[in-house]
Parts: sequence; C-alpha cells; structure tokens
Amino acid sequence: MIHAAFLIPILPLAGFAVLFSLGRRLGNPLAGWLATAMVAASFVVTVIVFVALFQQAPAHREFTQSWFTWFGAGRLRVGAGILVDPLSMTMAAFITGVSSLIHLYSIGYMKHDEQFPKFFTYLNLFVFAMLMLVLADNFVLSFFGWEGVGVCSYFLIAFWFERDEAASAGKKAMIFNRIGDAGFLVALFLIFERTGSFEYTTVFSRLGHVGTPSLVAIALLLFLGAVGKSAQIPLFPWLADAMAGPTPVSALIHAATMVTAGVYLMCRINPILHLTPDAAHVIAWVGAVTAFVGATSACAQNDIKKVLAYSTVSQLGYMFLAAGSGAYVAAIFLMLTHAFYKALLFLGSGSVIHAMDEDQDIKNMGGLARLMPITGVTFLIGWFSIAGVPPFSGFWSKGDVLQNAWAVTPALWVIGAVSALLTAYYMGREYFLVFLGERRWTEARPVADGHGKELGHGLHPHDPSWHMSLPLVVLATLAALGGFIDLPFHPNLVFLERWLDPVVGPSLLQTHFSVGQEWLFSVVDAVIAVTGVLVAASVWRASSSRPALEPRFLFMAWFVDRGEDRLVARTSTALANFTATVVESRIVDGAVNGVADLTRWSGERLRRIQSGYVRNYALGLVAGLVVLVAYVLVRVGS
Amino acid sequence: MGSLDSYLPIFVLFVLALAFAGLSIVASKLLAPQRPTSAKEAPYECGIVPANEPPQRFPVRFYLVAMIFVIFDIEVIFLFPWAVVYDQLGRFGLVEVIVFAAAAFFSLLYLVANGALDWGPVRRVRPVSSLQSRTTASTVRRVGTGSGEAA
Amino acid sequence: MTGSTAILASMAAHLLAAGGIAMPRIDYTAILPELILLGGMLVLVLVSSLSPRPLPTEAYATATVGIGIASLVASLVLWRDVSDHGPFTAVARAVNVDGFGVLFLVLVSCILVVAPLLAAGHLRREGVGGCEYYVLALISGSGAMFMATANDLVLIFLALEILSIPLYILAGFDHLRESSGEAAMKYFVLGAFSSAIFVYGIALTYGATGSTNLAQIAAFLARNVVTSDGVLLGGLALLLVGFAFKVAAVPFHMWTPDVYQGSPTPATGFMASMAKAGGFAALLRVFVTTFPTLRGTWQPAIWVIAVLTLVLGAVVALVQSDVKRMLAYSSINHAGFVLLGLQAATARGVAGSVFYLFTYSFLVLGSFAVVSAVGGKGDERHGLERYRGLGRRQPALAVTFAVLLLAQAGAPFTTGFFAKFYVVEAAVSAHSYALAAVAMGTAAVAAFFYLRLVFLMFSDVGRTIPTHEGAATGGTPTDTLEMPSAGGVATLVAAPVAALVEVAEPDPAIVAVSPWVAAGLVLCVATTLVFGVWPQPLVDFAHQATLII
Amino acid sequence: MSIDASWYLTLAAALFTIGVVGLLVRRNVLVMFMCIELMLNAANLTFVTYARALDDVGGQVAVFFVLVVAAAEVVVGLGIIVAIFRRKVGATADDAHVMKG
Repeated sequence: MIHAAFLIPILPLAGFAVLFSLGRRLGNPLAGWLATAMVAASFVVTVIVFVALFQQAPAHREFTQSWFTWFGAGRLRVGAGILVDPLSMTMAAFITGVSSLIHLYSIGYMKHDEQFPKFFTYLNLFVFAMLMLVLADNFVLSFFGWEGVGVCSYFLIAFWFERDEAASAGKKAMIFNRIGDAGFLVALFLIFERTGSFEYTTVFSRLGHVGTPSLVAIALLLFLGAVGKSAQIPLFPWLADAMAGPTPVSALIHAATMVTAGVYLMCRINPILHLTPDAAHVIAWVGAVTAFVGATSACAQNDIKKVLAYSTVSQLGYMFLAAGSGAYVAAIFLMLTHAFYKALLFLGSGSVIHAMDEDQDIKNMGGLARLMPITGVTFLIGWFSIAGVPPFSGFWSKGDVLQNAWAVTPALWVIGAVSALLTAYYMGREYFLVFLGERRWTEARPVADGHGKELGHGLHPHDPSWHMSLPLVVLATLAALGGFIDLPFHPNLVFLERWLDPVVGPSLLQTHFSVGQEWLFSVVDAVIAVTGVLVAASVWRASSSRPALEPRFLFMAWFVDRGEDRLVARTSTALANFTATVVESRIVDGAVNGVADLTRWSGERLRRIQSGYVRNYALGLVAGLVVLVAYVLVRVGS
Repeated sequence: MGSLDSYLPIFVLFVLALAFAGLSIVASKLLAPQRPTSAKEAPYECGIVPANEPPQRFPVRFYLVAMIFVIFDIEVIFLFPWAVVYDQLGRFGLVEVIVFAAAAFFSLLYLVANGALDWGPVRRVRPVSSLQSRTTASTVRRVGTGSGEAA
Repeated sequence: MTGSTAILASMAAHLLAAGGIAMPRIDYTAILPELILLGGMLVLVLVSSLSPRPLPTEAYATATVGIGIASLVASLVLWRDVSDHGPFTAVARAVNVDGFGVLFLVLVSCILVVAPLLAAGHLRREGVGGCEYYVLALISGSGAMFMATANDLVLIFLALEILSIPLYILAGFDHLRESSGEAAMKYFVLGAFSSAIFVYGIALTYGATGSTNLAQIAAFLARNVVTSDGVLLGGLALLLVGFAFKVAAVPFHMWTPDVYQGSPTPATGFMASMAKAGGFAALLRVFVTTFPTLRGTWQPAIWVIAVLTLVLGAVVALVQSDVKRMLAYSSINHAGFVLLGLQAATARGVAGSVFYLFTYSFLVLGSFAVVSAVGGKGDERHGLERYRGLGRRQPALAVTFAVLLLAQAGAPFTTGFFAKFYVVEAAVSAHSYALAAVAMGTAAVAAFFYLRLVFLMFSDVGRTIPTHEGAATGGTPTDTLEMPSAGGVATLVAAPVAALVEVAEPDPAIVAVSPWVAAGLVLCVATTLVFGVWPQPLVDFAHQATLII
Repeated sequence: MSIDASWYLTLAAALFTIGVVGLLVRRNVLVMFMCIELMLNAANLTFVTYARALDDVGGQVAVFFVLVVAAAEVVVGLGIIVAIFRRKVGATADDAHVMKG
C-alpha cells in the first residue's frame, strides 16, 4: 500500500488541473466541492500509506519512490521522487487533514465571492506544492515545493487585489520570502558542491566528508530560508500584513501549514544540525526571542486576526526553539497541535468576521458567545489549548518544548515561560473582548463592508452554516485531545517520539529528567497557563480599554517593521536612488545603451545587405563559397 | 594515341556533314538567280498572305503542356536501364516498375482531373477551389477510358 | 513522380553498390515510415482526382494527421527495433537505420501530425483548400526522412531535392499574393543554385574517395591520411555550402527573411521546421560521422559560420517591424545555436543539437500558426502594432503566443531553456568558450525582441486596433475564455482548445481561430511546457539516439 | 596528344564557373535558370569522368538522378516563372524585390 504514496500529491494536482481549465464552468459551489474532494481523497490515501508504514518494523520505515529523472546535465542528476518516512507522512497527514477541513470551511466562507473557482484553484495548487515540499526525496524538489507554496501564498494574500492593502501585503510577503529563498538557493549550491548530490539520504550519508565550516554555512543558510518562510526575527512583519488575505487562507497557509515549512526543513536536516551545535544554538535563540516578541506584540493588537498572526509568529518561535534545542519531536509535536488550535482559532475568527460583517476590530465586538454558541465554545477550546491549560493539547506540546529548552540553558526556559504566560494572557484578552462582556456593537448601525459599500441591514450575529461549523468542531476536538499522542511521564506513552525515532532519533538531544522532574515541569506549566488566563480575566472581563496595557511600541510590534523600513528599505532606496541616478544613468546605462545602440545600429546596417534583389543574395552565397574554398585551399597549401 | 583512333570515324562524319552543308549553301548562292520581289521577301506561310501578326505571347497553356511533357518525358530515363536488365530483375523488377508506373499514372490522373490537359482557347485552368462541375464520370471521360461518350 | 524516384533511388543505389546484377533485396520495413508518407500521398492525390466534388480541406488535414500518426507508429516500432537489436543498414546500404536517423523519423512524423492541424484554418480562410498543401507536405516530409537516414551522398542529394522542391511550391502556393510568388522565385533560384553547388561537391568527393557511400568514404578516410587533397576538401566545402543554405546559416541565409515573409504563413512554419530538421540531420551525420578525420579543417569553418549566424540573426531581428520577418531572423539565430552542437562534434553536442531541433520544431510551427491567425484574411497584417493589446482582446491566443515566444527566448520551465542549455553546455565542454559566450550574448539580444512582442501583446493601450475605434470588442477576456466550442467541452484536453477557439470574427480586431488550429496550438504549447518542466525523457531520447550512432 | 581525365575535369570546372557567373550577371530568370542547368551538367561531367577514371559504375548512375532532378527543377521553376509572369509582363528577376531589409 505504500506504493500508493504517489497519489498523495497527484490528487490535489489533478484537482488543480481540472479547476484551472474547467473551474469557471463548474462554478459555485461545484468547484469548491471538487477541490475539497480531491484533498480529502489525498488525506484518505495518506492515512492508508501511514497505516501501511506503521505496520513495518521501525527500522524499515523509510521508502524512496523514484518517479523519473527530472533533469540532468553532467554529473548533476535531479530526480523527482518522494521519500516516505515517519516524518514526511506525519506532515502529509496533518497537511491533508487540516486542508480538507479548511477547504470545506471555505465553501461556506467564500460563498459570495465572484472569484470562487479561482480561490479553490489556488488552494489545490497550494496543497500540491506543500505536499511536494514535505514528500520530496531531494532538496531541489523540496525547493520547487517551497517556491510553489510561496507563489500560492502570494496569489492568495493578494486574492482581493483590488484592495490596496491586500496587493501590497502580497508584495511584501513575496519580498520577505525572497530574502529567505536566496539563502536556501545558495545552500543548495553549497550542498551539491560539497556532497555531489541533492538527495536527502545521499547527502546525509556523505556529511562525514564535509568540513564543519561548510556545514555551519549550509545550516545557517537553510535557516535563513526558514526564517523568511516561517516569519522569524527579523523577517516576520510580512505575516501580520498577510492577514489581508481571506481568513481560510490565513488559517491554512499562515498558521497551519506553509509557515511551518521552515520548522519541517530544520527537522529534515537534523543530521546536519546535529553536527553543528553552534548553528543549532543560533536557531534556538532566534526562536526564543521571536516567541517573546510575537507574544508581546499580540498583547496590544486590536484586529482579531492580527492577534492571531503575532501569536503564530510567537508559536513558530517556540518550534524553532525546540528544533534548535535538538528536540525535533517536540517541534513536530507543537507543529501538529498548533496546526489544530491555530486553524481552529482562525476559522473561528473567520466566523466572527462573517457575523460582524467584515469588521475585524475586537474593540467593536463583545458578548458574541451567547449568539454564536458553537463558535464561542470551540474558540474557548482553542484558547485553552494555546494557553497550555491542562489537559488541552497545547499544555503537552509546549511543556515538551520548555522542558527541552531548560536542558539547553535555563535562560531559554525563562524566555519561553514568560512568553507562555503572555500567550495565555493575550488570547484571554481576545476571548473576553470578542465573546464576553458587553456588546459594543449595535444591531441597527449601518456597517460598511470591505469594499466601502453601505449595507442597509443591521447585524444579526449567528453561527455559520454547517460547512463552516463542522470543521470548527472537528478541529476543536483535535485541539482538545491532540496532546495525547505524546505524553511524558512514561516511556510507553511517548507515541510520537517512538514513531519519529527512525528519522530524528540519532540526532535527538537526550535529556533525562526523572519522573519527579517531569511532574514539576508540568505543574509549573499549568500554573503559568492558569495565571495567564486569570490575569486576562481580571483585566478584560469588565473593561474594553486599558491603554497602559496596550503600549504603542507593542502595537507596532516593537517597531521592527518600521525599523526595517527605515534602516533597510530606506537605506536601500537611497542607495538605489544613488545607483539609479549616478551609477546607473552614467555608467551602466551608458554601457547598456551604448551596447543597445551599437546593436541597433549594426542591425540597421546589416539589414541593408538584404537588398531584395535575388542576384545580390546569390552574390552573398558565392562570396561565402569563395571564402570557404579559399580557406580550404590555404589549408591544403600549408 | 590509341584512344583517339576510335573517334576517327566520328570526326570524318563530322567533316563530311559540315562540308555538305556548306557546299549546298555556297552552291545555291552561286547558282540561283537573284531577282527579289516583295512577295518573295515576305515570310513563308504556305503560300498564303499572312492575315495578321502572330500573337506576341503564347498562352500559358502552352508552357503548361510543355512542362508536363518534360516531366513525363524524363520518367522514361528510368525505363531504359530497367528494360536493359529486365530479365535478370525478374518479378522484383516488375513490381518496382509497376509501383513506378502507378505513381506516374496517379500524377497524370491528377493533372487530368484538374483540367491541365484540356486544350483550347477558351477554357482556363480552373482554380482548385472551384471545381463544381467535376465528377468521377467527367474525369474518367477525359482520361479516355469511357471512349464511347468521349465524342 | 518524386516519390517513385526515391524508391528507384534505393534500387539503383543497390546496383551501384553491387557492381553486377545481384537480386536486389529491399527491407521494406526499414523504410516503412517513408513508404507510409508516399503511399498516403498517392492516395490523397487519387482521392482528390476522383472525388465527385471537392472535399473540404479539413478532410485532407484529418487524413494527413492519420498518415502522420501511422508513420509515427512505424518510426517508434523501428526505434524499438534499433534499441533492441542495434543499428543496421538496409536497401543495399543506402539507408541507415540507427537511433539518430529514427529519431528524426519520429520528429518528422510529429511535424506532420501538427502542421496539418495548424494549416487547415488558414487554407480555408484564404480559399486555397484542396489536397495540394498536404500532398506537398507529405512529399517534403518523406524527403526529410530520407535525408536523416541516408547513408549515401547521392541519396542525400535526392532526398534534399524531394524535401526542397515541394517547399518551393509551398512558398508560392498562395497565387493571389504577389509576395508569395516573389518568395517562391527567390527560394527556387537560390535553392536550385545551392543544389547545383551541392551536387558538384558530391562529384568532387566521389572523385577523391571513390565512393558516395558514407560508410565507405569514412572507411577510405580512415585508411588513407588525406589532409591536403584539394579535391576532397573543395568537395567538402561545397557540401557545406549546400547544407548551410538549407539550414539558413550565414552567409548562405539571405533567402530566409524574404521567403519566410512572403510564403503563406503555414507554409513558412512548415518549411522552417522541416527544412531545418532534414538539413541538420544530414549535416550532422555527414560531418560528424563521415568526415571526423577532417575535423581540424571543418571545425574552424563551422565556428565562424556559427558566430556569424548567431550574431546576424539576433541583431537584424532586433530592427524588424514585421513579425514574420522578425521570426525569420530569429530562426537564423536558432540555426546558430544548433550549429553549436555540430561545432563541438561530440556525442553530447550532437545530442544537444538534436534536442534543440526537436523542441524548436514545435515552437516555430506554433508561432507561425499564431501569426497566421493574427494576420487575418489576406495573410498580410503582420506588423508589430497589430499585436498591441492582443492580450486583452484574445487572452488565450496571446498567452499561447507568449509561451511560444518565451520558450524561443529560452525562458526556464520551457523546452527552449533546456535546448539552449544543452548546446551551450556541449560547447563549453568542448572548450569552445568564446562561441558559448557569443551564443549567450545573442540569446540576451534575442530575448529583447521576443519580450518586446510579449509586452506589446499585454500592453493595455488599444482594446481595439486604431482603424476600428468605437467598435465593440465583442467580448471581455472572460467572455472569450468562456466561449464554448460547438461540440461541448467535456475533457481536460478540450478545455484549452475551447479557450483558444474563436468561431467568427465578430469584430475586425478579433481574429478567427478554428478548432483545428486551436488543437494544434495546444499540442505545441503542451510539448513546450511538459518537456520544459520535465525534459529528461526527451534528453534521454536524444542521447540514446546519438550514442547508438 | 593524350586527353586524360584532368581535361574533362577542367572543362567541368569551367562550365561550373560559367554557370555561377552567368547566374550572377543575368537578369532574365529563364537565363539564370539555364545557368543552373549548366552547373548541374558540369557536375554530371565530373561524375562521368571520375566514374571512368575509377572504373566504377556508381558515378554514371548518379548522373541519371541528377538529370531527373534537373528536369523536376525545370518544371517547378517554369511553373513559378509562369505564375509570376502572368502578373507582370516581361519581368526580370530584379523586378521582384518587394521584400527586403
């Protein structure tokens, strides 16, 4: 059954092909159903392959399925094939699973959009690219998927490109990602140069022959790629802006899947990181700082989605903290649970936005829990999960991360723990402002929709249709129970760790805590989470405005965006201006124009040879002939 | 020197022919009376006074037939060597030459069907796209197999 | 007639080789693809002669596509034969059935499948339907096949003529246009001239080596060290002129722009792909496998010709304002790239050239088909300005053209990129660094004029062309995309075709695209993109072909 | 005196050159075409000469093919010329230069 693995990416691709050519004809909602069916079918195949893989002995849980040689030249051979191992199948399973739910949700969410089929076309293409990224058996194919998800992300952020903010957010995402991609690309060249191969298994088997400086360079360059894609410091501002895209996109791409690609990459190259502890430390520290910055920024946001965006940045930071600490299982564990609860929170916020007629300001909400019970309850579960309240999933996964951070250095643990407290707090703030407290909206007030049109009717918030509710419920269940796939306390309960062991086992940093210590960590985590929740409750239960707690520098996310704008963007603009006015126009332009003019001039000259007279053409032919024969005869003579 | 010997009869024949032609002209100049009249100066046209000037250009049809002649004429080149060794080639040669003839015949059929061989002052080569009047029967008739109706 | 000469050629070549009259044995399966084309051609002639009323041009197009597919199948069977049992010679060693030759059989068959589709619409529009275009194309195709498989200089000459003479007629095919006649005259006079030079070259080579059989010539040259025989080298020079004329290499290219511009557009596309395929096939075989010992002499000559071809093609294309003429110069530039592989004279170089020809054939066929459609009735509106705003009027057509042009420019994810990559790589690995650099430079220049056309198509000015201001465009882009074809669209393949089809010309600015042309274009674009993303099968094909030599 | 192969070869070369030069200097398409025929026949003469010198029948057979090809070219050439001259009376090759550049 493992051989069916090729179907996993092919099905969404087929969906894309059909939608691309016939999408408009299928229309609304058939196009959406087709897309959903394709991804769901892919999920089914994934589960089948997953089970088949599970039935193998742990040592034999690695299969390479080579499809064909993609292209080659000289000793370079780039194949297209997939690597089926516990890591890739875990990724594939949650990607297809979460994607199926979000596709289903989108059928309802995008119901009134004119570009309905196009949305699903992109969505299917995205799933295909994402699956290629995680399933590829070599770096180049992964990079293909990496670029593919980037492009889809660009298309989908800028989906409503008539809105300025969406269009510029799309561009911003593209630019930030390109910076990271450049690192990835250079890393690719280095890898090939040093190992002569692109295939994961071959590359990892030849690491012994590669010097440490090269390995550090490769690791850090790949990490640069991950920083761009996964919105880490300093390349995170794009993620907040990316919220201009449709909410299902935020849920799928900018929370559950694409942004975790960087974490996946770090886990995939664990043999390299294992050999380069210094690079790993850099990763861990960047992750920790990002976790803190993201969490603090989330505390002061008023846009329901931006809170979640910064929260995602923060959570991704945790994942890198884990990967950098050598705790790849913890990273993957957090990635999975995060996918569940963050997708849940985003979809919930989407329902709220729908209900509030496109208003996203949490200061204008309140008291929705009673009107939207399903959304309210599932959002609550999401909040508890992310906050780390036991026994919800976040408690287990974040606990795992923090514990491993402690093993590296307690300083990392402190940063992580503070961020965890903040996490519980800012999500509480959001929950209270949106679902509880007084209604700060009026039913009668005329509301403007996203296009600035005045809508006549008032607000009647209610739970959405079943397409949208069902994914909420499923995700809430997963968010609540997802933590049980990897419980501490007893070696028999660490299911995920044992499952991933063949891939990351040799590189795992072995930390041995006694059961007592494990309990201690758990209790501390629980206390932190509950404290955060309680603080949020005490502050935000009754009031909706506490300027002291929402400082401007946090609202502006530590001014990173503006700082980068000033420092990098303006400097480079100035430099570019200088180049444009002085270097470009005087020197480069001069040269280029000179060459262009010369080319054009010689073209004009040469075309005159073409007189139109057949005799002249024959003369040209004879002239060539004479020169040739003369040359030959000279050679004979010599 | 031996190789030139074989050319001697040809050379002799050549000289004889030249001598005879030259001799005839010279003899006629010398012997014939020279009394020109306008009737005698006129171009010879079977004794009839020319009614009008000959047309300056030949109709296209003329060239067409000439071209068709050339191409069918040259096909015969291949029949000569074939005929020489016909016996040795046996059935293989027969098959090949039938294929050859069939190809040539199909070409002829095409020409006939498109009216390339319709000779006459009025009719023109019809454009390929306006062959409304053509039928199987008419083509067969032109080829001449249905000789009964040909008249 | 020409067909039968080809058959007889093999017969006589046998006599020639045997010296006496031995019972000739002809392996008909070895030349089955050619026989299919010629037989099919004869059937078309017969049917058109005897049919009670003129058949629609589409009927002939369908038949030709069928014949092309049949010969494709036969070629592939031969390919399997060759891969399993190795190459062999047939028909008294006049025909070489090896991977290299069979690959070109496949290519020619493919061209004959695509070209009729692309021509049908044009022929109907211009009122020159009938069997002639297809019959001539089939004869020409068989000539190209014989050129690629010929193992005898005399057969190469015959094949060259069988390839060329129908092309002369195709150039002058549209008797209503003056430029068509002019093109035919120029092509014919210069073509016949170069053929005469070529055949004189054969005669000299024959005199110097005592044979016209390529294998025997090679064997003779291997036995005797002939580096300073004036007759032989002179013959070689004349042969090179003949080939260089056929493939439009500078300075033997001068017919190209005029002929490409004047010929009916589908004929241009056909001759560009077919003449280059046939010409280069024979050129590569003769120079690389027959005269390797004289490499020291001909490689520098090819080097110079390649540089001239690359530069002149790109530079003069830059200043053209007529799209057909621009594409003609660009085809000269492409010929220069193919020469890169020949100059390298290595297995890798030949494989690169073969790959280039394979991909280029589809690009040029498709490009000229688009030009034909845009040219409109009369086939005369080929100015650059005509393309302004095409992306808005007919997005599907514009995107198709853009893909084909970008591929010609060598953009990644198209076959054009890998084609250029492999020949340049071959040149580099043969240490022809300067030549590779020149090639890259001209590719940059060439990219400019391709991109200019692409930008022009998608520039926003002028939803209608100036002369028809105020007239409704007959559809926004989405309307055009949605225009259904008559038969209804059910399959994946049919959808892009339907997107391209433009049934009538509701507005003068909208050009008609028949379903036939649309299908052909989809084939061209599909090959370009599929093998552009996944070139390996084609690369392997080309490499195998070359290694089997 | 002895007439060996080189005489014929020289004659052929001369004929060939006359053909080339003729094509370059004449404007009448028909005459240009005759020059091409001259070149083809020069090649034929070369073939026959070498065939005799090498005592090989192959060269003579080649002449057959060249003759046939020449005939085919004549026909196509005449066809094209006729097609052009129906449009323009008394045209020369130089009249056809609409396309240039």
